[in-house]
Amino acid sequence: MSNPIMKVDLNGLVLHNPITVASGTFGFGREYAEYVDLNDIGGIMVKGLTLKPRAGNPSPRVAETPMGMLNSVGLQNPGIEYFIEHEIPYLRQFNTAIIANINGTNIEEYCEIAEITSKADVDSLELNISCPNVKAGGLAFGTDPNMVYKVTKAVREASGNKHLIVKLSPNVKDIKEIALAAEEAGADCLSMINTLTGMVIDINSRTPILARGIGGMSGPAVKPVAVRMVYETAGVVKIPIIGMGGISNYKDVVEFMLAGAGAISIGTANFVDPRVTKRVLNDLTSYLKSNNIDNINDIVGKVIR
Amino acid sequence: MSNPIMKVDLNGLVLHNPITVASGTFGFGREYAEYVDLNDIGGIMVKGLTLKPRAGNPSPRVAETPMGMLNSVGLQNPGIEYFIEHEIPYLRQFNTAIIANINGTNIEEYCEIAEITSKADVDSLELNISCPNVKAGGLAFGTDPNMVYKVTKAVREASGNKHLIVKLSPNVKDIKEIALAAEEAGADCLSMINTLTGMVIDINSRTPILARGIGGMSGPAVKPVAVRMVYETAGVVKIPIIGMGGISNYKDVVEFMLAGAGAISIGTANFVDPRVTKRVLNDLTSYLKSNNIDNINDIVGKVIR
Amino acid sequence: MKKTYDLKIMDREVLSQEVFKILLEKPADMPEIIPGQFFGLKADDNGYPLLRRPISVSRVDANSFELTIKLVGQGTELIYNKKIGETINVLGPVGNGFYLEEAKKNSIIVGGGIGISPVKELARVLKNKFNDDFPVLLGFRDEPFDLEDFSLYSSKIEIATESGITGTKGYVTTLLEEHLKENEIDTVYVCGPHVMLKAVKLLCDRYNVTTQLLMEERMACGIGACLVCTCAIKEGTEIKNKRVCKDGPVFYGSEVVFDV
Amino acid sequence: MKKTYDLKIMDREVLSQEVFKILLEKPADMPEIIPGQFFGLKADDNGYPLLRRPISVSRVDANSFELTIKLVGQGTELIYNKKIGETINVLGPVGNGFYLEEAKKNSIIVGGGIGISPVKELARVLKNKFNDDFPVLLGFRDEPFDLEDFSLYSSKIEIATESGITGTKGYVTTLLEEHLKENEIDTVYVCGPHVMLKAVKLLCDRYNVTTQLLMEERMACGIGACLVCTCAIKEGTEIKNKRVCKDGPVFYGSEVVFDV
Ligand SMILES: Cc1cc2nc3c(=O)[nH]c(=O)nc-3n(C[C@H](O)[C@H](O)[C@H](O)COP(=O)(O)OP(=O)(O)OC[C@H]3O[C@@H](n4cnc5c(N)ncnc54)[C@H](O)[C@@H]3O)c2cc1C
Ligand SMILES: Cc1cc2nc3c(=O)[nH]c(=O)nc-3n(C[C@H](O)[C@H](O)[C@H](O)COP(=O)(O)OP(=O)(O)OC[C@H]3O[C@@H](n4cnc5c(N)ncnc54)[C@H](O)[C@@H]3O)c2cc1C
Ligand SMILES: Cc1cc2nc3c(=O)[nH]c(=O)nc-3n(C[C@H](O)[C@H](O)[C@H](O)COP(=O)(O)O)c2cc1C
Ligand SMILES: Cc1cc2nc3c(=O)[nH]c(=O)nc-3n(C[C@H](O)[C@H](O)[C@H](O)COP(=O)(O)O)c2cc1C
Ligand code: FES
Ligand code: FES
Repeated sequence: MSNPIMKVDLNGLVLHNPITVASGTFGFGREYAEYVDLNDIGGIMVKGLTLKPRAGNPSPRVAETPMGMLNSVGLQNPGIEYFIEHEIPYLRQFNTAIIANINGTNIEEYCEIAEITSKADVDSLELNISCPNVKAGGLAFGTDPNMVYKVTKAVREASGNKHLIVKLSPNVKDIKEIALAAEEAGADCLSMINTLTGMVIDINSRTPILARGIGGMSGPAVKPVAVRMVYETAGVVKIPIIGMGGISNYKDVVEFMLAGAGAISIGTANFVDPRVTKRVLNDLTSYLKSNNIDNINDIVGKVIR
Repeated sequence: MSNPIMKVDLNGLVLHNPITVASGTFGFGREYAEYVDLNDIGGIMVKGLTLKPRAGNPSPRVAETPMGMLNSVGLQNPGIEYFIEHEIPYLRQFNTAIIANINGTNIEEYCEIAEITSKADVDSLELNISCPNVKAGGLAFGTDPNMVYKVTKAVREASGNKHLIVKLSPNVKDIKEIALAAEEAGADCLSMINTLTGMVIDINSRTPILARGIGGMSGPAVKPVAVRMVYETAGVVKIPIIGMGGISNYKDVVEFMLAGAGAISIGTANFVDPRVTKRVLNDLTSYLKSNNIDNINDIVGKVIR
Repeated sequence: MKKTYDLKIMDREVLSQEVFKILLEKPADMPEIIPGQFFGLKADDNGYPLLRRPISVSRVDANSFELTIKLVGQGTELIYNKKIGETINVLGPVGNGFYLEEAKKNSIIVGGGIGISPVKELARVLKNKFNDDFPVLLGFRDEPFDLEDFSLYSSKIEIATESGITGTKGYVTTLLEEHLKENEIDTVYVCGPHVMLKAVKLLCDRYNVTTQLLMEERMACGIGACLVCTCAIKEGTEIKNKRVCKDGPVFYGSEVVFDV
Repeated sequence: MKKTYDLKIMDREVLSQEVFKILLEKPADMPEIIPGQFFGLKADDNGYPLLRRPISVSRVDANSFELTIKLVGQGTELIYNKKIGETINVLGPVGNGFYLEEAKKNSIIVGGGIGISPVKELARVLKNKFNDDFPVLLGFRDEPFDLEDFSLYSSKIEIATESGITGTKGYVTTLLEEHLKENEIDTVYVCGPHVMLKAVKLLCDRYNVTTQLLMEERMACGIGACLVCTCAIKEGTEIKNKRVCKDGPVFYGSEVVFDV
């Protein structure tokens, strides 16, 4: 059998394969480029960007949890100007989509960074309204449907006709109403899930392990929550979904795509195996071949209920 | 050093030690009585009860997840009358508090079962407004602060002056507002967390593993979410909290109590080690001794920020 | 008080690409093991994966017992990777096993796939009890396994394979129907895949023959407390959800409701 | 392309109740290992616990390298339980290691607790480079460990113990100050607990002596991508969060901001 078609079209954002890497887990690609050929990755969600450079939160910023981890990086990044000047040219050397994860502390800031970034040479904007690790903005925007609508609408307008992904938080009562709000406000695509908020306390020191106390949980532990949310969301929205949360092998990819994800993103698993993206791509291809599936898009949403 | 004081007083509900077992994971104690002396357990939250017997959901009702599991039992139980007649007398043989987990599909039903149960020989009612595995009631009540207030208030009135615990769902945007609603409505105590909703899809059959599709996640995977919620809640309410979610050893107990839990509950870990309650009690006692803590209550809420 | 055991792996044998056996030491204080009972195995010592794997007993000796395991996923693979001399934590024996108080000589044993393993121990026990060999009908998809050992407990083994590689081509039900036609049969004891259990039951119903079916369901506690492992069971006119781990895993075919 | 390696455990030695060493085969295609560099170890093969454990190299041989590990929690305990002949998956060598291009002979090596292990490899390399032994000051809480091996790489080892069980009672800083008072010192290379790093740095600042500190921080990726392992570093007038795994783990004492 010939190679299956891996190309996916996420409502205008075309990826040569459905495997992307999650924002904040892959930097700007430089470090992992020593371990994997970035040309093998469908798209790179770069580290969350802000208008000005940000130093992020104090250390420790990570705590391990059972089959997961908490992080409280707090959007440390060199700022949008630096990104445009130094990181885009680097990433453009590779055949991979550049997806700029953008952040703000209020609607004006979101719009400003959206406007700047939409004019830059990126393939898509990923509007992050779900970062649990910053005081202002972030999660506050992502957990209330009205706010989601407002900020998405504003950013939609500020970003011309650039492809716009809205990244959703799992720390909500009903993911469907959040997703619908983003869709109505003009999102081209959704990505989900960002991290679940959690805490680990060191019983010896009696302090939380994270300097900031609370952080965002990712990794295999959260996968069932993510799959459930993708499934629920795919049932109500018409725009495509990039699924993520705990993916570490091809079976997880198939699971998310069956649940309704048009593409997926790998985050924490990169830390465990820096070559996971390539391994997953190979295994996924073999899986499709041995199941006589000649187009990856044929499995999207095909869970049987 | 003499034995530390293990007795805890949860706003009227006195337990001879802070280790209880979580509703739905310990049946009515009969099966685990073959493995542990029920006298060693502070209190038993019995399987969720309803007015009439319930058959529960179709099988499969369990799916394993990374360091966790999903269940979709759906409140299978013999009904409140059977419980009062057959299970209370059995449990009363032991020196352990009987905590009746009560469920309904509407406020009237909740009140009716609360009224019946409050007149029975139980030590406390645990109002379950967070079961994700039933179509009507359950979770719907537990995720909206106004509904939480309403149902708690009504049940408070229906249950005389019986000790009343309200069990909270983690599937919410802000646990604090839910907890405050329960407190204002007259809860004597809170228990948290119930399960996080999740889904696992079998990629071979392309169907969810659970016959019902979505189920409730428990086990170590959810612990950081539970600790975070206990911590956040303890910061805003005055009533005590029974912490649970992934506890499987004495360190987990200390972590929850530092975060603010006045007692804890062990659920899923019973399945892994049927004697976990006794082991945890022993280890916890040793821990207190070797740290010269002579009263378990001295660690409650003592996380340092 | 009952407890779990850390048992030494005394022997280990690979039967095929998919199936292997381990022999575990049997501690003196372990209760008697009845055919059809099972154990909850911790696949690894480090706490992951979380839940125990239910595995039936396939042979009981004086100081040891055998488990026969099919490689399915990570749990069984981790057990496969254990070496002789290492230990494995088990809960059990649990469940009721086959009901043998009124067992009659004119009974038949049926097994399919990995389901041949619990009925091997049944064959052994019945042979001891009646001092005679019981007819054993075994169904496989392709290459049979463990026949050498099985033949110690019955000289009346008949084989059906779907591929036709050996024995009768087709299903065990074909073999079974011959017996049902020709002889007066008291009980048919069955373990195998869901479809086989159902087919055997329906066939035996037609001949008015009692069946005892070893049912499988996903489990958590394994001892009857959590209610995740239910099977729909007729009790009079009512249908109840019974626990496979505690009320089963063996049920009479007449009680089991297959299509819920 | 870089990759991770499954390396055979060639030897294993228990040094004390808390500390053990493993010797791993060094594959031919592994890049050179610099003292101060570290590896990310997968504690178990079954995928749990999730994250890699950062462990420094404590000695490099022709075809093998050594890691010295303190038992802290489940991860290090699982590594402890591995047997000779088993394999362990490692990422690395990663990090920068000590800056040795301009290393001067009049330098001192300081280690504390498990932090003696990375500086053992440093002592070995410096001895080779200068064909001379460097002064090595080691601090322990109580009973020292690994001194036999360490003494192969320096004949000038001085010991301080908090308990006074052996050597000077007290901290390494006391030993260090003697040297700083009496001799012109170029650089002090340090690895040890946070408080020791800080004390040594402050002391050396007073004598205007350069320090290179091997910093520890909790990690996830280990290669510079995730930004969880930061350390506050002065760059001119600015304070920046640098990555311990990629920009470190060795930093000059003059750059490190201890109280953030
Ligand atoms: C009463 C009983 C007796 C059994 N006896 C045997 C036996 O003797 N030999 C044998 O090889 N197998 C037996 N099984 C099936 C065996 O339990 C599963 O094949 C095994 O649990 C798969 O684990 P895994 O981690 O390899 O697979 P995975 O699919 O990775 O397991 C994921 C989860 O699903 C559960 N699971 C998957 N398949 C099954 C299944 N068929 N039944 C129950 N749970 C399942 C696992 O326990 C685990 O929790 C028995 C099952 C039951 C219920
Ligand atoms: C650059 C560097 C080099 C190191 N070199 C050595 C060495 O040569 N020998 C040695 O014994 N130890 C060394 N450590 C410390 C070692 O990484 C930890 O002791 C180990 O990770 C603890 O794992 P655990 O599972 O046993 O403990 P747990 O406390 O159960 O681990 C829980 C989590 O916290 C992390 N963690 C706990 N303590 C530390 C720590 N001190 N530093 C970083 N992460 C931690 C673990 O990696 C894990 O993710 C080094 C650490 C760093 C950062
Ligand atoms: C260290 C770390 C940093 C992250 N930073 C960001 C970020 O800057 N922006 C963002 O949208 N998500 C961020 N995330 C969330 C991930 O993009 C992803 O949504 C989440 O980790 C779930 O996927 P995973 O389980 O595969 O890691 C971060 C996650 C981790 C672990
Ligand atoms: C099999 C199973 C059944 C449960 N049934 C109930 C129930 O009837 N009522 C209830 O309030 N919670 C029920 N729960 C939730 C537990 O009481 C507990 O809140 C949850 O499992 C988290 O604790 P754990 O991680 O220690 O299991 C159930 C959990 C499991 C695993
Ligand atoms: S597995 Fe818990 S009742 Fe059967
Ligand atoms: S551990 Fe990821 S940047 Fe250092």
